[in-house]
Amino acid sequence: MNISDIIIPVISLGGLGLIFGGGLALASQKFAVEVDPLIEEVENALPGVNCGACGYPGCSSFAKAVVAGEVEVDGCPVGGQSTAEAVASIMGIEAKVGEKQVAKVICNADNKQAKEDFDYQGIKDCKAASAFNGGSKSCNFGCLGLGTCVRVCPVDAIEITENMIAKIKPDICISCEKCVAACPKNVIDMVPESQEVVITCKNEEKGKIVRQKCDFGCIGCQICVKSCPFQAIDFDNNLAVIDYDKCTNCHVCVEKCPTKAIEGDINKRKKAEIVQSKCIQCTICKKACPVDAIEGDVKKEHMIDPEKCIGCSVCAEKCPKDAIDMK
Amino acid sequence: MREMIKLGLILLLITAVAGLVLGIVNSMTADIIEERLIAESLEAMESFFPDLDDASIIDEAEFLDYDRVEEGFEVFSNGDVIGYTFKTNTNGYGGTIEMLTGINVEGEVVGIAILSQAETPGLGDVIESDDFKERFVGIDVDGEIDVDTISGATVSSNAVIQGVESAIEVYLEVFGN
Amino acid sequence: MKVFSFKGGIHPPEFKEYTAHLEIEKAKDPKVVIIPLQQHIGAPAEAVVEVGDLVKVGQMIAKPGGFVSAAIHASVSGKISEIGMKPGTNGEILCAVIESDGKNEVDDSIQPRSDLSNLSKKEIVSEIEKAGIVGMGGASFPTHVKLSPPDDKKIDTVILNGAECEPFLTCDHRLMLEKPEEIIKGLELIMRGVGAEKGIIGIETNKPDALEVMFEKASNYKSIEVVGVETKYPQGAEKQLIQACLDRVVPSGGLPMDVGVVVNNVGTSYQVYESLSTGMPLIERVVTLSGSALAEPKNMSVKIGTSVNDLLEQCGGLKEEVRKVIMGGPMCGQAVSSTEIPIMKGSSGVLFFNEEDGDLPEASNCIRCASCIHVCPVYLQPLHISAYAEKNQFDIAERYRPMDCIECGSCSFVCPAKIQLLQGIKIAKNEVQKKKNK
Amino acid sequence: MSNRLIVSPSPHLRENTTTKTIMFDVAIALVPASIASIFFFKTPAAMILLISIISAVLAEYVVQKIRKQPITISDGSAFVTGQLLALNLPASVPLWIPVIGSVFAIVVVKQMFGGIGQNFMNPALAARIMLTISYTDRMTQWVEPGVDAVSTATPLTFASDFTSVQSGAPSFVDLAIGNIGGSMGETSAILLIIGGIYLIYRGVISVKIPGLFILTVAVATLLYSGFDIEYMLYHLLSGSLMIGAIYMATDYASSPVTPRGKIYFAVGCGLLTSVIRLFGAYAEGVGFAILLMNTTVPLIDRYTAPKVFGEVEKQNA
Amino acid sequence: MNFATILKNGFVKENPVFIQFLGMCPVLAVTGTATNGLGMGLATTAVLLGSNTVISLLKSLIPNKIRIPCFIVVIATFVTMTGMIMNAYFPVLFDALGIFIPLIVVNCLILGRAETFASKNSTPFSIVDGLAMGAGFTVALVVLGAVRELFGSGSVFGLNLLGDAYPSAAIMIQPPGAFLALGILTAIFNVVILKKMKS
Amino acid sequence: MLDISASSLFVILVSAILVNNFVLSRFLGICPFLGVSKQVETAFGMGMAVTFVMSLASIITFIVQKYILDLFGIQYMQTIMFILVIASLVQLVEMIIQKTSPTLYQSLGVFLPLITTNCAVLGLTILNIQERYNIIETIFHAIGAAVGFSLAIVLFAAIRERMEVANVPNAFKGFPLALITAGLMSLAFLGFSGLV
Ligand SMILES: Cc1cc2nc3c(=O)[nH]c(=O)nc-3n(C[C@H](O)[C@H](O)[C@H](O)COP(=O)(O)O)c2cc1C
Ligand SMILES: Cc1cc2nc3c(=O)[nH]c(=O)nc-3n(C[C@H](O)[C@H](O)[C@H](O)COP(=O)(O)O)c2cc1C
Ligand SMILES: Cc1cc2nc3c(=O)[nH]c(=O)nc-3n(C[C@H](O)[C@H](O)[C@H](O)COP(=O)(O)O)c2cc1C
Ligand SMILES: Cc1cc2nc3c(=O)[nH]c(=O)nc-3n(C[C@H](O)[C@H](O)[C@H](O)CO)c2cc1C
Ligand code: SF4
Ligand code: SF4
Ligand code: SF4
Ligand code: SF4
Ligand code: FES
Repeated sequence: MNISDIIIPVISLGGLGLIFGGGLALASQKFAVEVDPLIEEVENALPGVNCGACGYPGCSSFAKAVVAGEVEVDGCPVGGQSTAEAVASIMGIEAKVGEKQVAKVICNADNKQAKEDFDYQGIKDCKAASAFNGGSKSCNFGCLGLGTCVRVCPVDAIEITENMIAKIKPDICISCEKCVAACPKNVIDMVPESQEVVITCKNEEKGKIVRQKCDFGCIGCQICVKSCPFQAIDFDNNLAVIDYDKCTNCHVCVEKCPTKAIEGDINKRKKAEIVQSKCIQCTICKKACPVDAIEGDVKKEHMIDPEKCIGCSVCAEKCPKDAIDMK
Repeated sequence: MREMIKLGLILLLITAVAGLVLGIVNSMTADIIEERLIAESLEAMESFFPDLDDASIIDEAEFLDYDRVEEGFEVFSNGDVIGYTFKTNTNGYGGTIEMLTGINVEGEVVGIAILSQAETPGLGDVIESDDFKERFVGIDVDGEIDVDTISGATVSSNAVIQGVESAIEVYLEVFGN
Repeated sequence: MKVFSFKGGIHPPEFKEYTAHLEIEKAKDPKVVIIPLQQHIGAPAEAVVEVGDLVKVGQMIAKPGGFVSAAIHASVSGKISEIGMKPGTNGEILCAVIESDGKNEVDDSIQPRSDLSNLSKKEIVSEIEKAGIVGMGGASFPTHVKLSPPDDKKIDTVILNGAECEPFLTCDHRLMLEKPEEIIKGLELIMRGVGAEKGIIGIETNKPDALEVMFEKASNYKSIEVVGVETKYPQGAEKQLIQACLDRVVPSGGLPMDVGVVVNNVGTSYQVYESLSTGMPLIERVVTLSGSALAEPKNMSVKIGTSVNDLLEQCGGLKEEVRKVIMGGPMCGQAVSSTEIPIMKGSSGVLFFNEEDGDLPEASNCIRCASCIHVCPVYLQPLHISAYAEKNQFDIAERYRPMDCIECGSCSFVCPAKIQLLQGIKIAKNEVQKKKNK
Repeated sequence: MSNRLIVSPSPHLRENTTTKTIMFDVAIALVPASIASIFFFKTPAAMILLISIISAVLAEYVVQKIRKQPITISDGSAFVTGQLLALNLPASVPLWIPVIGSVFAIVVVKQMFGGIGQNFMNPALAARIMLTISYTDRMTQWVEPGVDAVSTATPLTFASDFTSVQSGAPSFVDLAIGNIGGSMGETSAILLIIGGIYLIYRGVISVKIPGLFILTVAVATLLYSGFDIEYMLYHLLSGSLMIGAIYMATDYASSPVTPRGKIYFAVGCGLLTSVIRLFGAYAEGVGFAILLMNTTVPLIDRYTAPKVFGEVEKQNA
Repeated sequence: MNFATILKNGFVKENPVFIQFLGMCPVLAVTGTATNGLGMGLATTAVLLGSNTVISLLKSLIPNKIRIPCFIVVIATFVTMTGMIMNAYFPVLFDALGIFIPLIVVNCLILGRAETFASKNSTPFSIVDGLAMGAGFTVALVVLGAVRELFGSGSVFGLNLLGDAYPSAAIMIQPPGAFLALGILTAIFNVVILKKMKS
Repeated sequence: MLDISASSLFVILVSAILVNNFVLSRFLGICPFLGVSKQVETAFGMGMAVTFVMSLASIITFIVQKYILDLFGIQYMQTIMFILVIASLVQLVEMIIQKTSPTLYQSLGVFLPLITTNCAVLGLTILNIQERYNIIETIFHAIGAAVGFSLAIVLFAAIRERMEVANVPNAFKGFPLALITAGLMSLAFLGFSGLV
């Protein structure tokens, strides 16, 4: 092995390295440009490969776009999950506090239940159709089922049923609210994911008129308002509205509503059950139960009558020993 | 400033190590590569230099200015130089045609060999036929090259002719006396 | 005679033969009229009467609700029985319902004027305003507003629009044949009202009789000229008419007044003369009733507020099942969901279509035949606007300038893939406007 | 059915022309040339036409079934594609060639891009080129009309690499009526032109694209040959210039929609055809020229948008 | 983080070819035959392995500011080494891959892994990651090469599978075929594998 | 010593733009071709930046080759030297542009980092040497390659824009269809083969 065979590459490459290392460092001081520190931070979290796979010309352009809100934090395919998380935390987009809100169509009346005024022929799009008398449905507050929301949903969470009504799958929805903005009938609301009981009508007309137009409409009878044990239902503009903070998903209103305007599956109603081993027989739950479903006295075994229990969880929340399970 | 020097030095260190490693690997593989380059062409060369028993690579620096010539070999028989062989790359119809042209010490083309080509099967690949290759045998380096192209494969034929031309050119430039 | 025209456009079948030969008939007096309080572009009028009030013919029942607005008058005498939401052309609209007492008593304020020649420029415009006149060519823009351009816009020409390029409609045609004198006098008044020295009446060449009559009558007026314009849709659209008659191009986003022109419908002109000479405001208009499902197509002079059902009866009812009812012409008119709706100031026609005519073919993929580009009279590329609108990409749609569309519908008409291009464009327009308003 | 009224946006009238009538017209226009090809090349030509059309239509049906999209084979566009592809093949090809070609045209070039009108490239042509490159030998064996399986050169070979027509070239009469070697449909210039006139008369195509395309080639070959009229005519009448210019460059989906764009497109096709014919490796340049121009169509469309009514005036004001 | 997820990422979830679309040039250019695809895949894997290892070892030494030049030097060194070794011992492959061997340097996959993985994780993990990603890349190349070779020449790894009667679709081994084959394979990958993963 | 004819330069140019188009037949620079081609405007910016970098890099690497690699006989260090030179150079230029001309930076500078790690540039410089081009030929080759790249990416971007509204099968949305589009473009570009 010839010694110069080794020396030459070492010197020439090393020299080049020295020059470039120093040169770049010098240049970076000399030509320093003020950059939004946030952009810089995002850029540092990116792979820095400048491959362009994100569709932007290089990592710094992508960083700029992220900061400007033009692109989602997970837009870098090279970085994958970990980068997306890092960028998200820089951007302060952490999981929104509180429960996940999912989009929900506040209308359950498909073309079987809701009367149609005319046959609409035109672009199959809710925006387009709503320009004609607000859409072919007699009821001017309902879902038209032509799928404008479907087309804006980035994750295909929305489906139009056979009978022309939009249904949103809560497990797929990512809470982007694009559909809420796009729906020309304003019939999509954001609802807590665990909410089981939802009044699915937005019609503000008088009950008599609603009755003519739709089988599932809220006719303003206010039975639900009166029956709700938790005063969770307000009545305004001829329309009942649930306050989701107060609602305990007890399904009482669902049973009472004469028109099926309130959605909720009574079979899914939870039941309270006392774990006897934990129970200290304090009667707190008995006092809390709004429907007197709990029997028991101090130092006597407490029992919940499953027939009476409406699954509101009030007892479970009150129980000091966590002895009540909701099943 | 301190920072700058530090960065420069680190890069220097890394590049120097890289250089070192590469230098070592190179010196380990260079000979093998050269040997196999010769070996690869040796068999093909035998088709027109039947007497050859050894060959060596001609220093590339000699014909750096000749675009199409890839490599040159001196061909020996019993220790005597009996001729030269040049490997050329020319553009055919479907891609590069890599070929060898053998020229003996008398300045006469003794034969060609096609090493690789990507011409259209059935059309351009007739350049591999013996009939076509034999058209080049005996061409004098000082004379004109007058070889008929194959109809339907003009592009391919011309590429081969160009290869021979380039070989002759280098031969004349470098060894022509 | 030289025939004038514009670039683009289409030749839809005319269907005018149903009614072109029929004299204007006076419709029976309605028992009840439903008068919408907004029959024009701009602010709704504000009611000045209450339920239970007795009104007389020509009495103002609603006053203009703003600068761009027009007064509304009672078309029959009787009692206001209701003021509330009633079905209109597009959804429900605030209406005053008058139960006629059958007497047709005329309001005291209505006084004929024998001499119109001494009316000043200002007076003409204010009289038009008082009469509640709006454009009767379809768009219902308050005429007095149109006749009051800002001071820096000098109007030199008034064009009367006698093109009547919409298929089926013949009300303007009949009016020109039956009331040529009045139309021309109305034009004179309008010219005086805006201070224009020239008047042009543009008539499509498919109405040679009207051209002839108008030509003859106009020969007495040296500032008024009658020109034939090519039979082509949308010849009657004002920008195209101006280009055809004067070779002036209204700038994109501009108004006729930007090139010193005012365009009025011949019916509007007739109404101007009528109202100014008799004092009677706009309470009646000529309506063409036609279409494949109608037993006896007719041209009728109809009181504003008469319901379509009333007229249907007077035309012998339906001869086939009706599947579509259109207020206006088949190109620009609006399909309505019920016949319980009133005739308005801008209603030039009511068409009744049977299944075959009413049912439109399904749309399929655009095949890029470029017909829509070829026919668009304002040189848009409807295929792109509509495609992007359908994909909710309004920013890109905007690049193709939907706001310049005059909504003539030529593109939808020719499209071999039967795409509802104009509807797509309207959606785009809406969204673009929404964005601008933000 | 219901007594509800129909409410639809204006306008409420529609022209009678539909996608189907347009495609039908194209198919009719191609009938003379198709018959001629059967006349000259006998049964094999008929088989190729049949197989090509059937497999194109079938491919469209299958794709739409799989995609659960409405079946639109009745609009006739797949039929036209199959027909044009067949006319672009030599009569000697084995029958699996049109099958592969049709499937490629419909599935890869057309349906993957969303079906009719949304493909940016001409399906039949792309398939033809794909076949030429894949199966060069089979795709370049032109048979002499009437005689079975005697391969011959296309007439273009007598002109493409030279600056004058070479001896041995077929006569102009043969060129015009189609008594020459070549692919099935490119033989008879006259019948193709007759079909073209029919299409222009029916308003399916305008003379703009074919006219300018052919004119450009004429000018280019005239200049190249030093104003040799015979040479120019030879270029116009032989090869696939006529079928390309009249039926393939005019394909709606893959040509510009703007009036100005059509001009650039046609001239571009003409120039590229001339360049490839005169300087390129291929004797025939029409197919490549059209495909190449197809790739430029979206860009052309973008930059040749017509000036909107009243636009200029506004800027001046 | 465990080895299994790293492996799964490399093969499927973050497959460099079908999901991340990285290093597309060699993917398209050298997959005319399955053999070439395999060769390229292995060469890339070797470099990836080397660079991941070295970089994870040096990660605390390299200052952030000049990390990219440093990574490049490391990668380039491995590339050059690989090239020399191939030239010496696998000359046929070396010739077939040609210019795409030095171009491994600029394969975003390698720099990408260096930056997103090796510079942040321990050496053993980085080695596995390099192997997994390299394997994902190699498998993709081999599949693409096999498909192209099969349809384009009737053989796979030079083994004639379809018989002499098969009319080779030469287009498949030409540039258009590379794009088309990769496009269709990616679509299939999307449909089949991703659907499976979801369920 | 430089023997250059106008026609040979023309041949180099045409060959690099059309016949051996970098993207469509040589497969160089595919990543930015696929990545930065969603809009015509960005694609054009990318093309311009590539043109600039390619020309610059070709000249510099030519010098490096002649006066370092060839001189010392260390041709095997080509890859590492070239990539170092290109990377540093581009970064330097980017810094300078960003400081001196924000407008130029917006239209050109932002694309620069992307180009460093793109095979087209490194590939070009290696090809220049492989083809033994002299300095003038090198420059022409660089310009040709860059124009070819720009042409391909701009056409491609326009086609992709059009596909935005098309009813594309779900499985093919995005990259798969982009690849197929590129395939069809490359098919069309085969028409130029044998042109020079
Ligand atoms: C698909 C195809 C492949 C071809 N392949 C070759 C080829 O590999 N070599 C060649 O010289 N000509 C080839 N040609 C022929 C040339 O296009 C051209 O005909 C020829 O170069 C000039 O014809 P001539 O040789 O008869 O003068 C091919 C033609 C086609 C259509
Ligand atoms: C919002 C709006 C404002 C208008 N302003 C004026 C105006 O100031 N002066 C005028 O002469 N016409 C004005 N016009 C009327 C138009 O010139 C035109 O006559 C009217 O829109 C009806 O035209 P069309 O039936 O062709 O659509 C206006 C119209 C609209 C819709
Ligand atoms: C497509 C289209 C067609 C029209 N056709 C006519 C027509 O035939 N006759 C007419 O008087 N107005 C027609 N108009 C309305 C005119 O543009 C213009 O608004 C009217 O002539 C103004 O007069 P007015 O305000 O008195 O109604 C049309 C408008 C459009 C957009
Ligand atoms: C005038 C005209 C020309 C056509 N030319 C072709 C053609 O060259 N190739 C083809 O596959 N289809 C052609 N078609 C049929 C059809 O439009 C074509 O498949 C579209 O590309 C489908 O989107 C043509 C249709 C028309 C109306
Ligand atoms: S929810 Fe709204 S957008 Fe969705 S289908 Fe119903 S009306 Fe249309
Ligand atoms: S559009 Fe957004 S909010 Fe609406 S359903 Fe889809 S993911 Fe949920
Ligand atoms: S785009 Fe508008 S103006 Fe043009 S033809 Fe269509 S409707 Fe008429
Ligand atoms: S007329 Fe219809 S099919 Fe033709 S280009 Fe326009 S939208 Fe497309
Ligand atoms: S691999 Fe070539 S540009 Fe990325």
